[in-house]
Amino acid sequence: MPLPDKRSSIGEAISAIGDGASVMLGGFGVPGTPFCLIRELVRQGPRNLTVIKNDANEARMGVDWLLENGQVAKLVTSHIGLNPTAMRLMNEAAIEVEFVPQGILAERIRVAGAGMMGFVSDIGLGTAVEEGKQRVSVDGKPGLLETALRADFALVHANKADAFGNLYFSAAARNFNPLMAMAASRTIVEAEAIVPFGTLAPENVHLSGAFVDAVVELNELPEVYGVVQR
Amino acid sequence: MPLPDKRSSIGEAISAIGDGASVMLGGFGVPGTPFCLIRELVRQGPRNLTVIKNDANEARMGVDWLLENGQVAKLVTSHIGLNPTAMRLMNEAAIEVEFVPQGILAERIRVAGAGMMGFVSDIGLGTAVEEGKQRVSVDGKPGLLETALRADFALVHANKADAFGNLYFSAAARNFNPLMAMAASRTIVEAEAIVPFGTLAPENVHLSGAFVDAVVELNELPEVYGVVQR
Amino acid sequence: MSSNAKARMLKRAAADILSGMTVNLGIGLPTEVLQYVSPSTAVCLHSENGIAGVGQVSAPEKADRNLIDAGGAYVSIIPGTAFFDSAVSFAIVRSGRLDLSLLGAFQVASNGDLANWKIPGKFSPGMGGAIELAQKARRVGVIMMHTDSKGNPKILSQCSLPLTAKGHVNRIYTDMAVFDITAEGLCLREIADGTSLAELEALTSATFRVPNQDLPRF
Amino acid sequence: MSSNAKARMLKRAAADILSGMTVNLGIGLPTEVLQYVSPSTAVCLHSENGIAGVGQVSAPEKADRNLIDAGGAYVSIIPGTAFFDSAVSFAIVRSGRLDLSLLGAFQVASNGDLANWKIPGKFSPGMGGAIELAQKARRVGVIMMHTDSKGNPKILSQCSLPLTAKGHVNRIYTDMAVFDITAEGLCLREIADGTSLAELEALTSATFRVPNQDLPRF
Repeated sequence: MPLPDKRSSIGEAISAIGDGASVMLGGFGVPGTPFCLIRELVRQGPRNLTVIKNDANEARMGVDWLLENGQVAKLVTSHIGLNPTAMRLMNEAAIEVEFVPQGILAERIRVAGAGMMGFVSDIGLGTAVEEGKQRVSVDGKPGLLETALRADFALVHANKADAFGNLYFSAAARNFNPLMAMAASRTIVEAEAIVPFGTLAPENVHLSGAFVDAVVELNELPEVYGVVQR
Repeated sequence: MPLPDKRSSIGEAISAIGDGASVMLGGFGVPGTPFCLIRELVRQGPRNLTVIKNDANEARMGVDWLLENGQVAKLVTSHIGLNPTAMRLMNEAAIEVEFVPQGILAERIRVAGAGMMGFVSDIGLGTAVEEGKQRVSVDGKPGLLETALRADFALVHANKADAFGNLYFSAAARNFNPLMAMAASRTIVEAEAIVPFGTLAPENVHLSGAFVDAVVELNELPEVYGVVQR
Repeated sequence: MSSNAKARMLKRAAADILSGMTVNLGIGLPTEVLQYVSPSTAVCLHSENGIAGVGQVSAPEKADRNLIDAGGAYVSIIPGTAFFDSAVSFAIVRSGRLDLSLLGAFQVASNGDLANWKIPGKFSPGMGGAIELAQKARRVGVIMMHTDSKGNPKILSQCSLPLTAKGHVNRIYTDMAVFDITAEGLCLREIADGTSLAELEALTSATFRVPNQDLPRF
Repeated sequence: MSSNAKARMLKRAAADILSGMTVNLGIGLPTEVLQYVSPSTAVCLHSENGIAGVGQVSAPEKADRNLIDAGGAYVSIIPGTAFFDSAVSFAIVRSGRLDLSLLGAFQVASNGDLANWKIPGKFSPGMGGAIELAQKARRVGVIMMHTDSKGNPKILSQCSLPLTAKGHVNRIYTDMAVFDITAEGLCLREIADGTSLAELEALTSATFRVPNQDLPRF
């Protein structure tokens, strides 16, 4: 019994994303950012997007392309300090920015991917982070309700994938990718290589293809994936 | 800068467990059950234990040794159908048994290991599972508060470990092991082999040694780890 | 139940397992369905203990001591199998990645309620993963003999046993019939060869709608 | 701050990094502490983006495009490095597996409050992982210049900036002194060579206890 084959062209995979969609983007800095999928999203041009990503990349990279192209209505993120465009658009109120502590962002996404409604934590008690959040006590201790963060789409970068969508990530390029792949209604993966079934050892699959909807193979890696020269 | 070395003898590792301790045991059936650590726990004999394990193993195996030796006061589990001793002791009220749906058990443990207080889910709404649980609404939808499940100790079986406690699990022997390793105040690992640093590829470490306190190498695998003949 | 009627029930349930699906098969009859799925059907089999892409049952001499399914059977891998921990395994279930969960049952009610884990005072081994499988798969199918070992109906207007999940069963396969649970209640879809509507009504403790057109036989 | 005073501050902070610890070092001064830790000290360095066992900073020509730390520096692996996702990374932080988190600060108060992520109207790039690092490490150390670039004190009786975490700082290392935050409030522990108690009091906007015995110098 073979596994389902989810290979897709990049154009077809991204064409499902329409105006107003919420889109998770993997990556922490350059590693793991799905630049080719983002570039196709810029080419196809849906607007009014809610983008969920740890950071806003840097000038002329990834999220910055979407911002410069006016496609982003809201950014849910933990840190945008390396992207002057994002800082400027936020300060001009041209985009809405929701800051979430990095580990809470990761966990809100994971909890969505695990089919839960939210979680309770004491992170941020006594700081501005608690504003607007429902208080829930657990065993008499005060906590804050953090709601599950889902999205319509997740765009994910993997080092290797098979046709079913089993994924393998390189080094620190894993970061938010497997979490986001679990938390979206439709998960689109770009892989540096699609390898034959069985090439990935079953123990070394980082994310099961059960969470993946479409797999796009990258023919070459544009320069943006390379080491950043500062 | 080398990583800390956490190798320990089995006797010393288990001697930290005293009367009344809560102890998580990895494994789902035979795969992943830390039989040698459990046998040492029987030998040292602390009593009045709260044991947290997916199942109660079978007759003359693992959890059954602790039950037969009268060391268990309470069992938190999802299914004990294959262990007649556990069923009998439960029916005689000689032990307390708390049944938790399997995925909720896994997630309550994981949430503890992730330093959260609890999570909200709709699993079991409208069934007996909701009895005694705090109701929490999220975005107007009813949910149940599931509290984080911690333990004083986790006993974990790994296929390979390095001296820092980076772990690699075989096939379906992973199951609850990495989750429990994260959720205990002190995590004790038995490994079929302790391999030199760097033998495990950094991408293929299933659980970081940052969660592990002691690593015990098994010199030989007793028969109980083998294929069950039925 | 004749082995012939059982085989036809299993085959009928297998026909609803389609290429592209991720599927969980419960212990017993649900697992037996697998032998009737065409080998060319591209399906991902999920097992609660942390496997996607479960392979065939292993011959005893080829069994891997670390590779069982959730029912304890020694299984094998296929090209593309992946292993993961129990939290990820149930993330697949709860987040709606199971296209189909097939379960056994003690009782099913015409409103979709399922009871399959506890008989108070007689059988209470714990629910295992049944509650999440029954509540969160996109489609929940029950496969069971139409009556219990004493000949009593298992399809009821209301379950008397503790529920596994409330109102989540979509389809019931028995040796006598196939029913859907719809907004209009229990609907007969197909009837087994050699079973009459009168027999079916006599052995079903819930009212059900019968379509106007001819009933397919299986 | 003379480079000499800075080096002594870094060296003093490094002395509190002990064998057996898992440690997270924030961007800037905290990361610079590393060069003063003895190479024989057995320490696991954690980085928020999913690394335990962070190695040395890489020479540009040896940089791996997929291997940065949370500050964006290209780093290397060591024997025993492990990679994991961001949820696991913060599980390490929140569950108390960090023995020490060293952070920079805009302000620290004598009650252990820390402000290091936002200056309303001037600087608000987001908190990144700072809140969890400051709230959940077993020990939280702040390392910073004693005064800001205009010479104003950064140790205050109360923070005026938005807090990163409330009451979690245990120790403060500056170019002038080492303080502990205790149940009795801010306590001076050590004083830098060449710094007088009077100078320190003049440049610290919070009262602090001074031990009776001789103060160690660093």
